[in-house]
Amino acid sequence: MAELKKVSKKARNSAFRNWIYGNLTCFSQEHMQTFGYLAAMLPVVDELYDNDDDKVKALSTYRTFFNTEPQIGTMVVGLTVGLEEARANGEPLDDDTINGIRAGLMGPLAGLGDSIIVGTFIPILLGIALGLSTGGNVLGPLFYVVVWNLAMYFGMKFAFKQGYELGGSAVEALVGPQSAALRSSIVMVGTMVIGSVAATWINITTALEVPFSADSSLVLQDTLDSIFPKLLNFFFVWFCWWLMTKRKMSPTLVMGLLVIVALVGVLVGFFNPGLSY
Amino acid sequence: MAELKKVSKKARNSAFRNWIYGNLTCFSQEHMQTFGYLAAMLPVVDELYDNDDDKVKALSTYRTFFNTEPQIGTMVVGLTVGLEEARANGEPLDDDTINGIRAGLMGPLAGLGDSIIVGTFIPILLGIALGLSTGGNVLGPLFYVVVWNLAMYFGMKFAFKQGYELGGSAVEALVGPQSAALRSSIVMVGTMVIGSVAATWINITTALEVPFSADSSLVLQDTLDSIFPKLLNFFFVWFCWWLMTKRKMSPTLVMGLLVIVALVGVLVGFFNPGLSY
Amino acid sequence: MAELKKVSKKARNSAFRNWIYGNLTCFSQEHMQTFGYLAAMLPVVDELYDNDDDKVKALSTYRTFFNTEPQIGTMVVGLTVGLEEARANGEPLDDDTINGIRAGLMGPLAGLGDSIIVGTFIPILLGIALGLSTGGNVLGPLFYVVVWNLAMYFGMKFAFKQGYELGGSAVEALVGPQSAALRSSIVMVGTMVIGSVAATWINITTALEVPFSADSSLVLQDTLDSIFPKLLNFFFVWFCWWLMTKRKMSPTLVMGLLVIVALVGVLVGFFNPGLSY
Amino acid sequence: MGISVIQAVLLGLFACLASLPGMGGTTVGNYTLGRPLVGGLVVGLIMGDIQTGIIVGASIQLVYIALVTPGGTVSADVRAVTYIGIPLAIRAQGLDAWRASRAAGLAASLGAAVGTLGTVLFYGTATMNLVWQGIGWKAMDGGKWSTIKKTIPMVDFVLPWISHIAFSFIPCVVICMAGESMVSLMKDYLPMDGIAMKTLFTVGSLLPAVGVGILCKQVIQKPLDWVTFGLGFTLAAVMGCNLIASALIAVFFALINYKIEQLKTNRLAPAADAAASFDDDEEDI
Amino acid sequence: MGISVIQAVLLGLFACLASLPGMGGTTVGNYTLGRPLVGGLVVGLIMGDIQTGIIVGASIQLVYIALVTPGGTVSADVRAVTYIGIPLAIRAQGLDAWRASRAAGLAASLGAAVGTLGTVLFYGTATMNLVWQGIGWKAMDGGKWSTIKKTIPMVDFVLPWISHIAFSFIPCVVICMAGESMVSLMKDYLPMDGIAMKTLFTVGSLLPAVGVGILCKQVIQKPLDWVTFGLGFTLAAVMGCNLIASALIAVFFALINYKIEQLKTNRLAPAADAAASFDDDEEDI
Amino acid sequence: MGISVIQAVLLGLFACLASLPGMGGTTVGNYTLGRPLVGGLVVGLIMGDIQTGIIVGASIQLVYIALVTPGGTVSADVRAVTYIGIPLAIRAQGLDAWRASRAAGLAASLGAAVGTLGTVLFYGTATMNLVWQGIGWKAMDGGKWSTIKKTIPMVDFVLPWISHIAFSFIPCVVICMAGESMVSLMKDYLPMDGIAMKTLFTVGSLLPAVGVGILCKQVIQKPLDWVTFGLGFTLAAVMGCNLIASALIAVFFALINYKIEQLKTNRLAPAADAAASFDDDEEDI
Ligand SMILES: OC[C@H]1O[C@H](O)[C@@H](O)[C@@H](O)[C@@H]1O
Ligand SMILES: OC[C@H]1O[C@H](O)[C@@H](O)[C@@H](O)[C@@H]1O
Ligand SMILES: OC[C@H]1O[C@H](O)[C@@H](O)[C@@H](O)[C@@H]1O
Repeated sequence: MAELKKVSKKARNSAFRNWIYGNLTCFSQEHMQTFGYLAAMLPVVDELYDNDDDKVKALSTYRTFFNTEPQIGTMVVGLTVGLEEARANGEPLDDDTINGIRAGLMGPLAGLGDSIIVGTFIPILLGIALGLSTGGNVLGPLFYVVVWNLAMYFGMKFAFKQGYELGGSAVEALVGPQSAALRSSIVMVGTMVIGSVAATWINITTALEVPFSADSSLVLQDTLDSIFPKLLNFFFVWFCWWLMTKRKMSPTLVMGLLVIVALVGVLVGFFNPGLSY
Repeated sequence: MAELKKVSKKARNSAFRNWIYGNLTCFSQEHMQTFGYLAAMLPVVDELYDNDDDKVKALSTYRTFFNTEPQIGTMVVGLTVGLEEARANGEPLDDDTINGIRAGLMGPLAGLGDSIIVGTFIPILLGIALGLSTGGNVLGPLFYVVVWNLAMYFGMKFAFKQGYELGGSAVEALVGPQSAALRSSIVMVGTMVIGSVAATWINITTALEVPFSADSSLVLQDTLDSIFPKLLNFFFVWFCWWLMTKRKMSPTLVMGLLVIVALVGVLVGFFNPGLSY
Repeated sequence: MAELKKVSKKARNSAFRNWIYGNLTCFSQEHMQTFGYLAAMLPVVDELYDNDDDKVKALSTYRTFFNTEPQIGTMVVGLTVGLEEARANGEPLDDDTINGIRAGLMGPLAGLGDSIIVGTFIPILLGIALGLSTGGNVLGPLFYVVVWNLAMYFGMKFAFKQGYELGGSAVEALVGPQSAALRSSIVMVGTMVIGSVAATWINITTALEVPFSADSSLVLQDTLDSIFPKLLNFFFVWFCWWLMTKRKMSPTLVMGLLVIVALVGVLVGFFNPGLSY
Repeated sequence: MGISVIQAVLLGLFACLASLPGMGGTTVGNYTLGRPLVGGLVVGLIMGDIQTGIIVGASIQLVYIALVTPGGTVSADVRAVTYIGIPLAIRAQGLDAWRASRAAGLAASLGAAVGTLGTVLFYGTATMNLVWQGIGWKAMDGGKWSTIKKTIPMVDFVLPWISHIAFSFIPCVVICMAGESMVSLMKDYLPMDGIAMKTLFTVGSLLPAVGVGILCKQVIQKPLDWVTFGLGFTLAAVMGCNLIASALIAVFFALINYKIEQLKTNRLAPAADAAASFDDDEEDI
Repeated sequence: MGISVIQAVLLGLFACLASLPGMGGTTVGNYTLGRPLVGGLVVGLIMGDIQTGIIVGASIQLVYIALVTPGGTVSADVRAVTYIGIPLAIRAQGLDAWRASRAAGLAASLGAAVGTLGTVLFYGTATMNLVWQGIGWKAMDGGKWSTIKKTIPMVDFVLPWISHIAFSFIPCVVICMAGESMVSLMKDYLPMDGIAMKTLFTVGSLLPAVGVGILCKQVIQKPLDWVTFGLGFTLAAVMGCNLIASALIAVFFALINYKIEQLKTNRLAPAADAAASFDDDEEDI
Repeated sequence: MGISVIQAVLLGLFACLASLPGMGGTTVGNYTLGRPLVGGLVVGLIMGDIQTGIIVGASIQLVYIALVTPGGTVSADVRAVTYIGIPLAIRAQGLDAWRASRAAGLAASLGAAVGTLGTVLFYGTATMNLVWQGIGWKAMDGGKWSTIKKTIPMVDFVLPWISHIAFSFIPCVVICMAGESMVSLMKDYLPMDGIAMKTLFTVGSLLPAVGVGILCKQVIQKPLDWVTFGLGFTLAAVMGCNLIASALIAVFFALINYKIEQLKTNRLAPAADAAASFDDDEEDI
């Protein structure tokens, strides 16, 4: 039997660095943190597989949409490094399982991270720093810079390591004889969380009003809400899925189409973000 | 083997006509569209079965309460025509399955139809027509009459046909070897939707207040809500069910009883619709 | 085969009396009606088992937290008397099942009892009594005293008897060959209701605000709510469970710890009931 | 401009056709003739002043443009507003030489009262229909096909005319001819806070429970099925789900149930076909 | 009209019997003697002026007529209002020759303060009961039946009297005798924004977590059971279900669970009885 | 006090590093350099007036202290407020000899406008990144590892600089040098109610649907999986669950599913190991 492969410390560090630096650098509304994720998994995949085709195949798993609070999300990256290691050793982990796990975790971790780290920890640190900076005292900002960055660096290190080890230890359950049941359940969690994500992170509304007279009109959004709240979110997700799955369109093409949809929608008054300076 | 029976085009048209004309003509709060449904199924049943007893038995399936947005609901009628055809050919479709399907569909279709057709499509057509009718121009109403009726006629034709074909193709699954599971699941959907219907379409409240002094009183409805919202709806549905099932009362008798309950309730101040001109 | 044991009428009466008198006499926020329950079960257990150790073991089942509307709750006591009788006759009823039943019933019965008996029946009786007592007429209070106490006495008698018989007749299902499934389902109901109880009857909030300036501050409770409503309830329940289960602390010790937590929390401003005269 | 008997009769006829459970059928009757804009044209034709009819109809249409009647709850009867309110308004105009826009104002102000009066008529019609339905049930119970075949269409298509004559035709004719003052007279004779009206509307709110009860009779076969019913009830009553959301959740649970029931069935089937069925049970549904 | 020692003692005694975790038992104590209307009669008897007692009691009863205390949350202690507020009001009346209705007014205005003071006494009582419960737990832990048999009734029926003497009897007697001014004095000595009171009430809010924790210890056997707990928690905390709705939903899931567990069990049973059990599993529950 | 080219260039650079999808990385860039308090220090260093920088930064920090951007929704761009607003404010101070606190006031009043302008820049950056991502997808599709290995880091780390130069660097430099009036000029040229801006923001709201659609493509394998998706959707859209509550409920259902699927699997396994698996299936997960 071939020796078990293991992701070297160097590759792990490289994945960690790529993630904590690059999680949002190439952010777009369409893919959010996907490229950060790809960049993080790249050195790991590169090291684990010998064959170029295998590398491409492995990395392709991470093409799917990903978004979470990036700092707490380091754990998920660590976890997939652990899983990828197992997969490279021949464990029959499929893309669905890995993406089910990623999808199931990204939502709740975003909720946690945004509210605890960004919504509570940062304001408290800043509150202290503000106190220290009265009269323009340089201690204030310095305090924040040092404490925040140290806390995050070690916090993320820890999260990555925890994730990596969790990934390793979870493999047994994920590929054992009982694993089909487990895998389908993981995908179920993923699917349900994605449903909630679709209702939470997307916010598509129509501004269309059909006016009947000076003071009476049909507000289309109200009708849509009475059918199902956030119906347009659902419709557009389904529409994109349909284009990509049934019409075999590439995401880029779909995106192009949406730009046209947006333009036309704006022109006919269906869409109107209603912003002002 | 006997030749397979098929509902003739004539009978289907007759069912269609009976439904689109008569869905609400004999409306009552008690049975809503039940008689419209019976009238629609009558020619179908009449043609499909040779034996009078079988006809009576088949038609009796449709005695149960039915209500939906009648125009979109044409689909359900078409569907049961398809199912009835299969049943007449000896497929073991039972009343529960057919009524489970009807019950499960009527709620959501009513929601859809009321909001899309009645709540959105009609107002938009009327909006356009109003524009055309400035100054008393006859074009306005004519536009509405023509567009609305054509759209509905062809729409309902289409819905009926779709339903009929769907019914036919669903039979396989409904009577196949795995069908017990499917049928019990259909009845489950029906039961749950009926529960929601009971909380949505019925609106029974009490006006009883026990006054203690000039500015303090016990509002019974509030207490009931704190036990369970819409409790009286639940109670009356259960009560009617109990009278009919355990006491073997006919619906007509139950109705008579409710008239007495209403009268007494009004007299003692339990019920008070609180309306005024 | 040994003769079947039966709780004597005397012991049953004694249990009944102990409960209706003592359900709340030794109330504490920590255990609520637990001691009342112990006192009620005592004569039953004492009679049913011959062996002292068995008695202790049986009574210990009822150490867990119990709380409900005490008058309607008489039914639960009766029910466990019935179950205990069966257990004494060798039926393999385990503590989990009995406590699952108790936990599953106590929540909804409290809801019912509080709203129907305390929230509706008493006010109505009092309303009548108030009418009778105009001008200081002694008839008013007398009416209430007599009607209320008679109604409750016979009501509770009835509830106790019903519960006792129900308990007896449920035993078959609870210990039969199919019972493992039933028991796990009962415990499931209990667990879920306890979860709801934890969100309903406990009310722990923090008063902590981190002030940034005169008119801006971080209200910690808001952040916690955005993570999960009633998060502190959940945390403290989990914490107490963890102390008792993983740290093997006694409830008394945990309570002592909470007093310290409360004191420290008050001192640092985390807790503040915000009451005033 | 008075209203002649013939005019009144025609108006009454259209009122019958256009009402919610109307003799014109839902699409042509209620949703075409029953829309004030179309009604304005019809009334205009009958009264010989199409233009005014449409102007008045259009202005009333605006008020009721988005009216929906979920589950037979009629808060205002547009049909009465149309076939009683518009004629009275046009008639008043004739007398006073008002302009159409003022007639529209009058129709609108009459609207509220007439619309509410119309709900009484609506509930009256629906309640009277119970009598014809009783005839239908008797035929069904009798079990004689020839009778049933004759009775059901009679019950659904013909007999309700009687209800409409009583509760649509006559009131419409009488009020149209007697005029505005008749409206207040009727309001006095059918006071909403009288026992009769209160009972009528209370019965209207109780009756759907019978229908739903009949449904329950069909689908509830053992006591525990009430739990399933109760879940659906809770979704709508407590958790704010509309019927579409409830149905979706119901399907989710039905899928779970389906899997379980299938396992139950298969357990009894020969092991041989178990493997087969396992592979395709996803596609089965 | 002063209050004699004997009168004060009797009032104190009734205050003990009538409190929420009261020595008269729930039905007779809290829900009979603890209702101001009945309390008015009792106080009237003790003070020798039944009529005034009832009039004052009735007027106070009105204010608290629909008071419920779910899960031991006491927002106002009616018992204190009754056995401290009414006597003080009657006494004041005696001094000033007021009419009963004015006494009622006084009792009501005293009510708020006395009622809140009473909650302090309530939490005090409940907290002191923890000591007796500690004795109970020790006996249970000891495992000697003879001790247990003696201790439990003692803990539940007898020892709480001590808590009541400390937190009901004495305050009632003292305040009744010393009069209205005593109330404000006590308010000064037990300031609600002092650390002691804040801690008392905080402890009161934390303690139920111990009880629920004990319950969890019983029913939660593996980490994943917290998910079940969490669903119940979410139903109540997020989705607005009360305990009845939660229980209904719990039963729905339990039925699903039951079916699954049954299949598990049957899988292990001989095939022969599988067919049998399949037929009756609906009836089993 | 004017702003020199070098100063402006440095400010522009920091604006690039500090933006939300910023070149400094999330922790160091957005959440350190992008906080106005820290930015105040940086700007102070660049402009040679640390004290004023910090005072102004601190006062702006207060306004945006609890800003969260869930799912990439940026309601106000703090980075623009910091690296455009603060310099302009300090500069104005230089000219008018204002005190730092007045500069803070000016920065705050500039803030709203600049912050909104910044959201335009943010959406611009994110939209332009789509171009680089397109390059990334092409490489992935090509399937040549050597290309991928070079391209992905390029796409994630290097190319976005171009977006930032276009949408952060240049606007920042230009506005800082041209001064306050430039802001209103830009507002005129990028009117929020113009078609371009409306489309930009609409595209921004539509694009996440593509991402979620890609996810669906991965996990939804048969039509009925949409029901599972729909349940999650309903939990969040109708029943008020946040993502944490949804995930908890999802796990609950997954446990039910797990049990069922396990039974399915076992049904096919030899009876011998059935007994074994039965015992440990609780621990398996
Ligand atoms: O709500 C469905 C349906 O219910 C009743 O049948 C009527 O009120 C219709 O107008 C409505 O469309
Ligand atoms: O809520 C149930 C129950 O809780 C506690 O035991 C007390 O507050 C009772 O008065 C109440 O009935
Ligand atoms: O909500 C999760 C996550 O979404 C996006 O990636 C950004 O808006 C982040 O700031 C945020 O933390």
